[in-house]
Amino acid sequence: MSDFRLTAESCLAGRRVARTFERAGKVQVRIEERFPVFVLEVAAFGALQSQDIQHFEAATGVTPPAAGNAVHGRNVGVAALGPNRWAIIAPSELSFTPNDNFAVTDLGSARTCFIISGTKAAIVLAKGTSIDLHPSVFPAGSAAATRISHFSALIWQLDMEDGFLILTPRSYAHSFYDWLVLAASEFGGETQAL
Amino acid sequence: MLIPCPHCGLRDHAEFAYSGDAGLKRPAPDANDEAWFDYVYQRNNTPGEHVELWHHIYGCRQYIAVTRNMRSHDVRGSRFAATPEAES
Amino acid sequence: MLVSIKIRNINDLTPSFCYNLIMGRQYSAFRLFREALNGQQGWPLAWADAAPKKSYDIIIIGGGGHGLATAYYLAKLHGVRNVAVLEKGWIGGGNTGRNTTIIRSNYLLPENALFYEHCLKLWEDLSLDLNFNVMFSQRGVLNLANSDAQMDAYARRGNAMRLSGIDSELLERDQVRRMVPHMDFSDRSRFPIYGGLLQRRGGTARHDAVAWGYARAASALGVDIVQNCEVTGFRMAGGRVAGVETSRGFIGAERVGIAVAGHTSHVAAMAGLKLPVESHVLQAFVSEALKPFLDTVVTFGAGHFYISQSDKGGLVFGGDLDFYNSYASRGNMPIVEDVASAAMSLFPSLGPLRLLRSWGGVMDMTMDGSPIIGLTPVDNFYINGGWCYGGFKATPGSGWVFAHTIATGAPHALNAPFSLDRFKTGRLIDDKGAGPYPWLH
Amino acid sequence: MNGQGFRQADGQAINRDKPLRFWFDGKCYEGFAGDTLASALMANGVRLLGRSFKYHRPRGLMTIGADEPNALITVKRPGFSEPNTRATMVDLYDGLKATSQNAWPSLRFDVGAVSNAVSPFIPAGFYYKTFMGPTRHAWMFYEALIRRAAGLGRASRKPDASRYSKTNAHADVAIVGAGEAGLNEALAAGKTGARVILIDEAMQPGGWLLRERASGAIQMMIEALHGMPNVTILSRTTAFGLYDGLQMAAVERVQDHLPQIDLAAPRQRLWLIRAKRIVLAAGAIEQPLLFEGNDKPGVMLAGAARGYLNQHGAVPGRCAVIFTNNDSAYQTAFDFIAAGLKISSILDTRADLPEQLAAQARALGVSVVAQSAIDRVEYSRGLRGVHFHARGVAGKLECDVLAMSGGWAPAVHLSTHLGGRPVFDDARGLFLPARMPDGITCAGCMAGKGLPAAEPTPSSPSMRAFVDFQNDVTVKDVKLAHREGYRSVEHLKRYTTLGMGTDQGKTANIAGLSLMAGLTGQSIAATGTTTFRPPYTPVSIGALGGMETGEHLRPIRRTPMQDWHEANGGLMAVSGLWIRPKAYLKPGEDVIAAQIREARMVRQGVGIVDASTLGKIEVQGPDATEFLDRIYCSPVKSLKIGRARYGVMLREDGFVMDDGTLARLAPNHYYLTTTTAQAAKVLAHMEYHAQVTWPELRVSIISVSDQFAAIAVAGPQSRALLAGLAGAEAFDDAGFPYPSLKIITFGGVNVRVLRASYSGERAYELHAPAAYAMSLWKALLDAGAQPYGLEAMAILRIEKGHVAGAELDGRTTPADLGLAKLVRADKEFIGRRMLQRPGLSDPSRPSLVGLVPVDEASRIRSGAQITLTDDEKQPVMIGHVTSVCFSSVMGHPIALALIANASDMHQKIVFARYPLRNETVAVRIVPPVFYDPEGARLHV
Repeated sequence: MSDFRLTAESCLAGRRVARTFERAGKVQVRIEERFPVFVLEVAAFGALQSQDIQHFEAATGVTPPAAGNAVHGRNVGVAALGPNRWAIIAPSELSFTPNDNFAVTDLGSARTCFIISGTKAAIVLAKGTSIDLHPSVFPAGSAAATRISHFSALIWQLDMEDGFLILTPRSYAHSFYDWLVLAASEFGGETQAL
Repeated sequence: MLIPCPHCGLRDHAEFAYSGDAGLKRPAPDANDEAWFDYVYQRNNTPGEHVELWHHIYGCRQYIAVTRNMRSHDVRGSRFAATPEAES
Repeated sequence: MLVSIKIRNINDLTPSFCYNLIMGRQYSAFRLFREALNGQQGWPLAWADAAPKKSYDIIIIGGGGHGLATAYYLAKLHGVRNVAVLEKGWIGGGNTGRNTTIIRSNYLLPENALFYEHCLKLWEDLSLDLNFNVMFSQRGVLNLANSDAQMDAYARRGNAMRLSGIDSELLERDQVRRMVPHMDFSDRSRFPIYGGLLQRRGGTARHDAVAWGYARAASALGVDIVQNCEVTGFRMAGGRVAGVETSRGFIGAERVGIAVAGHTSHVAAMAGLKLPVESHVLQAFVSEALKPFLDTVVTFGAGHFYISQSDKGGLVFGGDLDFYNSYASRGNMPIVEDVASAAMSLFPSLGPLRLLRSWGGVMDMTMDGSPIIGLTPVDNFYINGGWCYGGFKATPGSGWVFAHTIATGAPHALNAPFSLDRFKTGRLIDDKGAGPYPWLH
Repeated sequence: MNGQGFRQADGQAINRDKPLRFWFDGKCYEGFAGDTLASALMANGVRLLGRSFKYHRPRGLMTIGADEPNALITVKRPGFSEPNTRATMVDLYDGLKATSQNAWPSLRFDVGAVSNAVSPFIPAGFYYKTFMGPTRHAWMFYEALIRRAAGLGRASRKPDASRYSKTNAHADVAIVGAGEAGLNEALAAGKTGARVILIDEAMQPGGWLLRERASGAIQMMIEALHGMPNVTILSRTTAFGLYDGLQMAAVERVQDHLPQIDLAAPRQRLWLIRAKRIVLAAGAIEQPLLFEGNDKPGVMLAGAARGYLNQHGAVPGRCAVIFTNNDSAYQTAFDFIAAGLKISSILDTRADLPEQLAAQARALGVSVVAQSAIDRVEYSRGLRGVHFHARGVAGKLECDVLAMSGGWAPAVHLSTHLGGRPVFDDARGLFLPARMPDGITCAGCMAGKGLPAAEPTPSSPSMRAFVDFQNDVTVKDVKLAHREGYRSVEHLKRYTTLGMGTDQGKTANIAGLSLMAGLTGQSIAATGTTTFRPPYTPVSIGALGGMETGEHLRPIRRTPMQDWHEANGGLMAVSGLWIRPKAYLKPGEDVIAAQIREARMVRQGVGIVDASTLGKIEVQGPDATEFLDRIYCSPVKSLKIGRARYGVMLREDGFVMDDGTLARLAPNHYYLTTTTAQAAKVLAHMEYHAQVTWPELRVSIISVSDQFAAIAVAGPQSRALLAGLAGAEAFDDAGFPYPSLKIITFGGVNVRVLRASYSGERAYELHAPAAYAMSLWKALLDAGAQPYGLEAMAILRIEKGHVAGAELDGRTTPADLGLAKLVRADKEFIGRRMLQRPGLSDPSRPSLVGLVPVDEASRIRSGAQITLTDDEKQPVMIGHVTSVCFSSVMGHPIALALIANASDMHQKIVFARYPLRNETVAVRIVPPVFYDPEGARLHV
């Protein structure tokens, strides 16, 4: 039995090079991939009872956010995906034990996590998504599972200014990245190596 | 066209996969042939209001029962398909 | 050479032909020339706009191509002249006047292939038969294949067609390229063109002319064409239809046939029938007129898209259904955008060209994607509908078999498989294999 | 270069400090910034701008806006050319090159004009009456000739170099038209702090206000709007369509006015605007009058004439005749005089003249003639004069421009896009906007405000008067349509092509239907209009397609090993959204040789294949077992924890939907695979029944297709290979029997190992977290494994008679595929009832068999049809070939086929017919499992 260790690799491996494409000397969009990220999808089989909420808080440190919202805990973020369904996003492993009322599914490899920021970040996303990203409608802490061009994505307006976290299915992430770069090219942008 | 998703709010219909008549009730296994034929194949399809399923595949992945007028496309209301009408 | 009066055989001496000849109504270049000398003053009505009589032997509901063709063949082939076609608006105003005019018989399943081939043969003689130029242009219909699997599927279809005596050719990539060079054969193409299935005898026709030509020929044979006459109900007696209630009063009938595709469900519902049909909207588009550069009908396998160029120069194209039940003859933007994306991807030179007009047609989508032509539980009530988005190409054959069915009270071998009860028996005609999800066909 | 002989001091819109050079038909001219191509050509005295569609009649400017029917030109750019462009809508830029259309050899001398001479012979619809004989194919001959005359502009065949973009926008109020009404609406809404989008098609807001002699007021309005951060003004943007849910589509011409187009930025941008409230303030369109020669260059709309003068200082003519049926045209006379130009006379069709205006005109020395009509115009290389008659008088008036006004029609187009019909207002004789959904209102002219009453169209104007200028439809054509019974407005339109030009009849429809109303004796209200369809004005296909073209038409899905496949000889092929390796070619190897080598490698040793494209779903919950038992027609409840099983599911209509492997991880936790093609459908199917059919079942369904990459390790040496990586005991058959699932640690990572086999050999599918999959793939290669591709995979499964996409075509039942034994009669499942229909249980249905060629050297092709005989006359089709390969173990081609009455056909010889290549191959019908029917190899 040979002794080896498997190593994790981003689906953008080889593509995650730092590139800057200026327009009129401006760089107005910044595209970064966060890798690795730890993602759990938690689904409750029914409406949450108090002990379920306690179970949830014990695991994540936050109370499950309501529809349309996402919340931050210490080193964890939780976004509402659907009725009784949440995405738990964390930089490092986090355990949420399934029980009779919770299904827990590891999607850490299934999702690619982007941070899109810069003064034109919302404009770039608006090329693909029909939801209203205006701060008055989609303030920091808002999260929406939606569509960007042909891609399904979770968009989370971060507390940081003009910053969005986006989760998109891994097998599509390559194409999504190409789409983002094309969409950003008229404003000037940069992609961040990690 | 905008579909009011009970979970996600008003969303463009391009986020959904249309999934047909929401009024269908799967007959009991021993129901007669007519009942089964009616369930699988026959549709009222009368102009006017139609209660229909929209699967929010780009959003919460719920099947939404939407009341929409087939002539004007006006949407009057919606509920989760999983929720019995009474509760909505 | 321009004179279009030509008798190839005795069958060409159709009643309508003789009538037109005797009445001096025959259309011809010669007549056109003669009329030019008196300012085109001498042309009679193309068809008489009749007021409804008290009753008819046969009433056809729906003055589209299918209904008018049915009336024409009833009069011409079955000698039934006491026929009325009831149209709620103006003839040819439904899907006959809102389609992309594509005509083909390149179907996989034998039931479809044989029926549509019969239609295609009728198309080939239609202008002469009706003495009205429907401009049936056999410019060829080319289905592009974008994968090995699709090439195999087309091969299966093409072989089945050829063995049924229908023309079909399987083209390799370079043959397609020679035929339509300005498609995207570059490596930036998302779905490379592997080849295609070509039916040379397929093509397009002038949609309005089909309704007008049948109306004129039927009218000449004594058929009453009643416009602005909406059917509001059926008067039933002893499980039979006694006649129809209309916006212009009650009209009695021995037999009634409906050809109201797009609205079949609710017309049939008036007679107490529930059908395996949903109404969906299909959009179509035409560009500004351009000097012709595309002389073939092309369909794109990946991303549903089809395109041809009319004799006026407009690019006529379309794509998928809007994917929701609708009786509104208009669609929404997502399909417009998707069709334009496909157009640009297949023909990268189309970018600067402009879309002139878009419109939507209401389609009867059936549960297996094939039409319903035949008998109903009501024994003197016949149905012709469920054409999905392929009704235009069927117009002559549809009228032909429907006339036979109504006149003889039994379906012709060609439309027997398209019976309403096939859904009960499970003998479906599902060319696409999509199952009972009408919007997927 | 010519001087601008027809430029006046007036014209607030142009900037004389910025002269611009441009070319029309190769000739160089000068204009100014702020000009449109139309105004610049007018300033240069160019009157002949185009040729009409049918008769190739010389045509000049008719209008000053988007309604222009005549002045269609082609704009030439380095990357592309833009045919059928309205000169009135082209902002002038330095170096602009434009050419005229539909004329040969030249605009002035156009051979096509001969059709004008033969016009009596080619009335409306002439082509329906001839070109039918002598043979059934005659039309193809005539059509070839007719198509030479078809079309207006010429399309470039070169790929469009420019870029397009799309943006979604949201507003509280979206306003169409930045004329006086639109600006006021914007100001009012803007003050409330609402998010406002104001859309206008011109180069700057203002609308007709810009065309008044004094228009200082609007500058303040516009500055006020610019001061509001909540107000967005989109100029050079045309709102072209209204859609459901208060959505508006508009196209912005981002760079079309720039001398150089920056290819890194969009040339045009599609705006998809969703608003809480939409205000239509698109203004009104002036209508022409009907008289002989009303289409000649120099005859134009009165509003346009003064518009060019006031806005651009461009002079339509030095001496004008005004011809009108309403008050609005008098202002044209006053503006001409104020600009020092001559008005030879005002011809008013009305009996009662407007006293004030008439007096004002006479005071300026202009004669005003009541109840007058124009008989014809004198034209030779320019307008010379008009012949008119009036009560008692008749005569000729010299002029070089005829400014006409047939009244103003609200631009109701957008109001009809949601299905409404324009409403005819008898009192004022005009169509007002249709009733619209809540949230959409009209303002200004569109609300019927400020429109002059106009006299109705005369019942019998000159037969030669043009109704539709672009398509050359005359009064005579309308009468012919009536005579032949084409009397509904839609028949009129379709028979004569009235209103079907690129202008969609903005200056033609109303006259046309008024004439028809006159002929039928019906009221105009009863006659009605044709429906206006989107777009309001033509929109480039590029803008509608946006960025999602070429390689972006659809996403490419990639497995973690994709880069490796591409870098290591993988011959890649499109398969749905994926691009997968058919085979890995070694130097000098073709794809056939490679796939046979790869298949033999698996049969004899071991190979690995990237199976990551398989759909993967996790089903969890207290009712997971019950739910899956109803979804699969094959047994589920008896599946033990840790075991796996081949499963089949049906659609509710009884036909096979998909097949795959089902594994039970824990009492309430299942992991299942679907075929690549059906993955999305199966997920939606299961969600449907979980949410809609049995909402009471407590179950969660989540796709993990992207979470797990799958690597199949197949072949007799697969166990040895894997044991070397993860330890022998983990793969001990006792603890890891076929078929089952076991979680085994590879290099520190838990991998779901599925002992299942598609190849018939001992095999293990490693389902590893996608992030680690490439690393695992490399480890397997390091351990000596070699990859195989789709083609080898196909060989292996065909040899075993396993079904795939070609057999699962949505028309087959389990029995058809030899899977009847899997269908459990003792339980309820989706599709059970419909499966019992006679059509699905008919023994004569085509079912799965194997085929071998009688002559082993001959080739069977996929897609071949099976016939009983090789008789050319009456081929009886009994089925078709679904899958074919060259068998690596048998050394000759084998195939799977679906054949009717297969049970009676065993060992019979039939024919695989491929008429597309004139091939007929004699084949023998054999069982569909060619290799190891007893399945011993699974355990070797």
